[in-house]
Amino acid sequence: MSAVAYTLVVFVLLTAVATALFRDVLSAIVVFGAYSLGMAILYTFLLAPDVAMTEAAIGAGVTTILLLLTIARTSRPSSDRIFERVNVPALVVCGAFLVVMLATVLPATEAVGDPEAIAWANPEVTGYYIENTYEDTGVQNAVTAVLAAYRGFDTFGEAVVVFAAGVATLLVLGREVFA
Amino acid sequence: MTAELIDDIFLGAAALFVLLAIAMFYRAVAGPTTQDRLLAVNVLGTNTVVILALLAAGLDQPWFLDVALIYALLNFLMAVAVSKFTVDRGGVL
Amino acid sequence: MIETVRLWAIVVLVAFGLFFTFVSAVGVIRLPDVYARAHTASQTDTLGAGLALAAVALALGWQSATIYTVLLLFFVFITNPTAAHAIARSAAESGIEPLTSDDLEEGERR
Amino acid sequence: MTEAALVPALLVVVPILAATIPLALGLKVDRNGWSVAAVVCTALFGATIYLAAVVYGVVGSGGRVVHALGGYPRQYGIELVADELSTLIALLVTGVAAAVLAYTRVGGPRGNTFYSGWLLLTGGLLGLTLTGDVFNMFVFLEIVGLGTYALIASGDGPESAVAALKYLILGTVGASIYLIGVGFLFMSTGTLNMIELSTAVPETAGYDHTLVRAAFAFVFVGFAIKVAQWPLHTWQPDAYQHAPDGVTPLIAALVSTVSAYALGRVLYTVFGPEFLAVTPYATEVIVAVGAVSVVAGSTLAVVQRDVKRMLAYSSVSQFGLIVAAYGLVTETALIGAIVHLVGHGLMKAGLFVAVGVVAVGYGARRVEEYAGLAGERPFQAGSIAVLLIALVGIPPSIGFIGKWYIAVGAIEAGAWIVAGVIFLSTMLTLAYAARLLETMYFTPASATDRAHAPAGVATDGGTPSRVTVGMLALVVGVAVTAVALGFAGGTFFELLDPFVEEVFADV
Amino acid sequence: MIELLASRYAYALMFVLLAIGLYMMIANENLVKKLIGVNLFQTAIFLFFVAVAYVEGGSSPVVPADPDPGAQLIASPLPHVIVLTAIVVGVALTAVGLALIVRIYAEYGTLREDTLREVRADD
Amino acid sequence: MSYQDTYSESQVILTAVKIIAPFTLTYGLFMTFHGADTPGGSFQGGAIIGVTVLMLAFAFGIEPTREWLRNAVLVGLVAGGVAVFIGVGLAAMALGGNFLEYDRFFEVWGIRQKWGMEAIEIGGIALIVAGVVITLFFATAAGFTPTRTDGRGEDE
Repeated sequence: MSAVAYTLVVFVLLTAVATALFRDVLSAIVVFGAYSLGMAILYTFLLAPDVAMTEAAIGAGVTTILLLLTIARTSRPSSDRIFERVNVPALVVCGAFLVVMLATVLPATEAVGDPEAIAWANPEVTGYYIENTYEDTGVQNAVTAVLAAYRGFDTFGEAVVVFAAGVATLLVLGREVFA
Repeated sequence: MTAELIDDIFLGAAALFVLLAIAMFYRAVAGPTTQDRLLAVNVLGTNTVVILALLAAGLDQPWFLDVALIYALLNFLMAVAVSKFTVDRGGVL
Repeated sequence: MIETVRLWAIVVLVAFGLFFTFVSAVGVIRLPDVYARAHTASQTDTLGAGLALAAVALALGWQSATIYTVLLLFFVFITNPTAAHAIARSAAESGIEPLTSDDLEEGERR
Repeated sequence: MTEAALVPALLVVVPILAATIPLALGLKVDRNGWSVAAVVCTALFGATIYLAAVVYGVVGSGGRVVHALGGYPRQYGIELVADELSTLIALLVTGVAAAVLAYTRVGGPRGNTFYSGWLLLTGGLLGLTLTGDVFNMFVFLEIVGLGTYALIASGDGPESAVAALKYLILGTVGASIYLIGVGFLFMSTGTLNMIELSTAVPETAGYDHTLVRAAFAFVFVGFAIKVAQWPLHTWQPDAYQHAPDGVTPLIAALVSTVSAYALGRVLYTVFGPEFLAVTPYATEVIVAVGAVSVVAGSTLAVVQRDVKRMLAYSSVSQFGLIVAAYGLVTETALIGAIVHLVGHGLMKAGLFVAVGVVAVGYGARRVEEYAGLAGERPFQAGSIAVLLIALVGIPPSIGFIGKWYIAVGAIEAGAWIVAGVIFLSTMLTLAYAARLLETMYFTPASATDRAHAPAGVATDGGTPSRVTVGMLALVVGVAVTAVALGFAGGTFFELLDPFVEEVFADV
Repeated sequence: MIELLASRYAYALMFVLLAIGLYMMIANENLVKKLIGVNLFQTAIFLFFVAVAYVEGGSSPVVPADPDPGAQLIASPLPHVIVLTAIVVGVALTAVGLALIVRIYAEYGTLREDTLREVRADD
Repeated sequence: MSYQDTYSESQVILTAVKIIAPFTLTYGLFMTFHGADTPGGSFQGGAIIGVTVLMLAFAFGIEPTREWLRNAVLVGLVAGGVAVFIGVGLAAMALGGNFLEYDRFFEVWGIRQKWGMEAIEIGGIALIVAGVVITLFFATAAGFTPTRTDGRGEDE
């Protein structure tokens, strides 16, 4: 059961490190695609198919294409070195952050998948959604119900963010029309 | 009994597929040309489809196949995009 | 009885799927140049994926999920070779020479 | 269900709906954006005044106005809350957004998409002000961010794009760090509503729970980036300097202000004064970050030559003062922080508009180029002088009231360092203000070589060549308001008192 | 320690990814890679929320029309909604950032931050 | 566009896209309309619909696709989506409820809550997302033309 999770963790870690270290941007983008794949499997394994679908549509479709388009519009640095030189001060800073977090916050978290975890078992909120989704809204997918009904305003914000991204891109690139 | 056994088989197979993915990822890191990396990631995409399908069977969640379907449909986009930009820009990318 | 047959069929299909994917992994890692790797990627891997997906279809039985697996198989069969073609074409465009037997005589130049 | 309860939702939704109009009309009519934005912003300002009348008890009995979105109770849904604090900020937002349009009609960028962005930013700021849910706050933080990046980059200089990207990366990281804090809060309590959290944090998790403390740390760091606290302030000078002149007043007056408001909201409504009091080093860290920002910001402002950049560093120091006041955890200091928040927003809006006006009419951007301004443009110079003096904190002005309350709060809390820092910052503010004043009034124009060509500020090719009456009226109006509000110290205290009382009720 | 990591693998992975994203933003000079770092940083947070929602042996949050849905072991839908919204926000920011990068390149002809600094110093 | 985008894709890719694109579009629509009872929803559906257009743009060339898609269509998609979303919310307010309170539709018009949700999902988010994904693609593909004369960005 958890063998899948552990191997996935290793895979995601490797892809992330490779993304960080590639000097060549195109290679980094390609490897970042692999990272997105690993992430999507991990989301799926953690029982979040909606999230995994979004990651799939975004990671395989939108983000990668936009990244590729960007470097097609700009340039690709020609360089002999494949990997970045490791920046020691930055590494020390990030390593210190990591160690502090692992030492202090990690033991305070609940085990992954613990049915007693507060966020999951909270009868006030999560339990309410699971109990009453179908009754209140008539849809079976609780995610859709929470998305569109209970927290519809978040979704409104999400729609506005997307709209704002369109407007912002036009403003940044100095255009007045959408296409 | 057999149902659980089948689930375990599928989950175990999924883990092995992830291991193979890790092995293939070597090519994505080492591959001398960008096309090698692209190829490795493309194979990983196919692998992902399989892993997702195995997870769907192993965890009895048929919804997971939807995710796999998205990957099956969109996986070749990256390769096509790179190919397109390479040809358009005369091998610059 | 029928359950046992199904179980063994699943095991065999998964095992073959794993085996072919393993072969393709070996190919991707060991073969000398991008064209050869594209070759193994588009064929062996598709076969391995097909077998594993068949096992999934068998396990899920005749639900709507099986239609999904068949669709998956169909799309993988279309997109995988296309992607391999696109990659090979891109490689040819950017001037990567295919490895020939002459090169091999000069030694391992992967 | 009273009519007033509908106003908060309308305040957020209407500008965003209106943001589509310039685009849709743009298919048929050119240059409609300004009219749409002007009508909408004025209407919003009117609606906010009505809301304020209800909240502060001018109409009816007063008290908070709550809009439960979707009709769901706050445990499951999202609420928009207009209480004494958020209404004040909403007034500032709508007022400044409407007023600065007087400048952009002739002076600023004029494209339709620009005004779409303007309205989106206004809607986002109002949403950030009114929301009562920590995750919803993240969403609006990002809407505000996107609007800001877009407006900064709408300048036609290449530097504006670099400044916008710098802000984008830092701002996104800030918001993401805030989101991690929200995640920890959710993990330890299982809820996202602010009022629910304020009871769940002590009851479900406990103040000494590691996750709650980590959440506090992440939220604070996230907002420290958004509010531009030293050493995470580096985006702010670039962004303010390189944004178009019509945009700088808006973002300088509102974006960091509303983020600072949001920090105060999370600190005092979600965590509460008690948490700050019992957690070791919490107040010390907040005060230290604020105090260092005050000193660093003022010092850097003194050495700047570009007026916009100087004022940007001045913002760093003023926000440092506000953050330090948050860390004092006394009622007076909190009121001082809020008053200074509003006052600073107002003064900076006026100053940046004035800088834009000077750039248009006088062609001056650097301190030494302001020489002789007082002789040639007495109204502009006079307004700038009044606003600078208000910024220093000389009575009677709104700048004085804020600093006064903070100082009193510092003495109440026995934080003599903060009192000293306030004094020091006043001196440093005086230093850079005096430099500009001296140049304007006592250096003759011929003493320096000044480029007389007005600087281009419009993105769409048209360089504004004249200073309109509207621009001047705006600058003078803001200056007069800043002084007039200086007599309203007691009013502010009364208006904010119910909120502060409630926050400090448990202590 | 090993046990802690094993039972909290998702959170541990999140912290590592956060550190990697942070490293990319600090250490990489290339603007596109900085943006990828921002993306990585955000996905780490998404992973955190998804792991909070996860319940071992449960099913995905599709609640069948069941008389007693509360009795089932179902992953919490609320964090999923949060992640969905946050992913969209992240994509929007990435897109705007890329547009900015395209423009910066058009203006300055470089994507490296060090070169950019030099070019701007010359101007 | 700074380069001539007249090159058409190779036959293999063209054919594959011709086969896949209808499926992608259908699947995107399916997901958009079917989000209520299975995972997936309008955002994913809208993104997939948008990506379909990108796929076509790759196969048939970016410039022809841009000409085929008129500006008014995209503006209509995006602005219309926002307007539908807010319109549904405001309609609930007009009926005496709160913003997005679907119960009002049920009480006044007898429309089940589910349809209110479907309206904002399908009419709102899916349209916005599809429109914006396409916009982002074409805007980035078109790039930026510096207005300054000394811009060094003449790539190609």
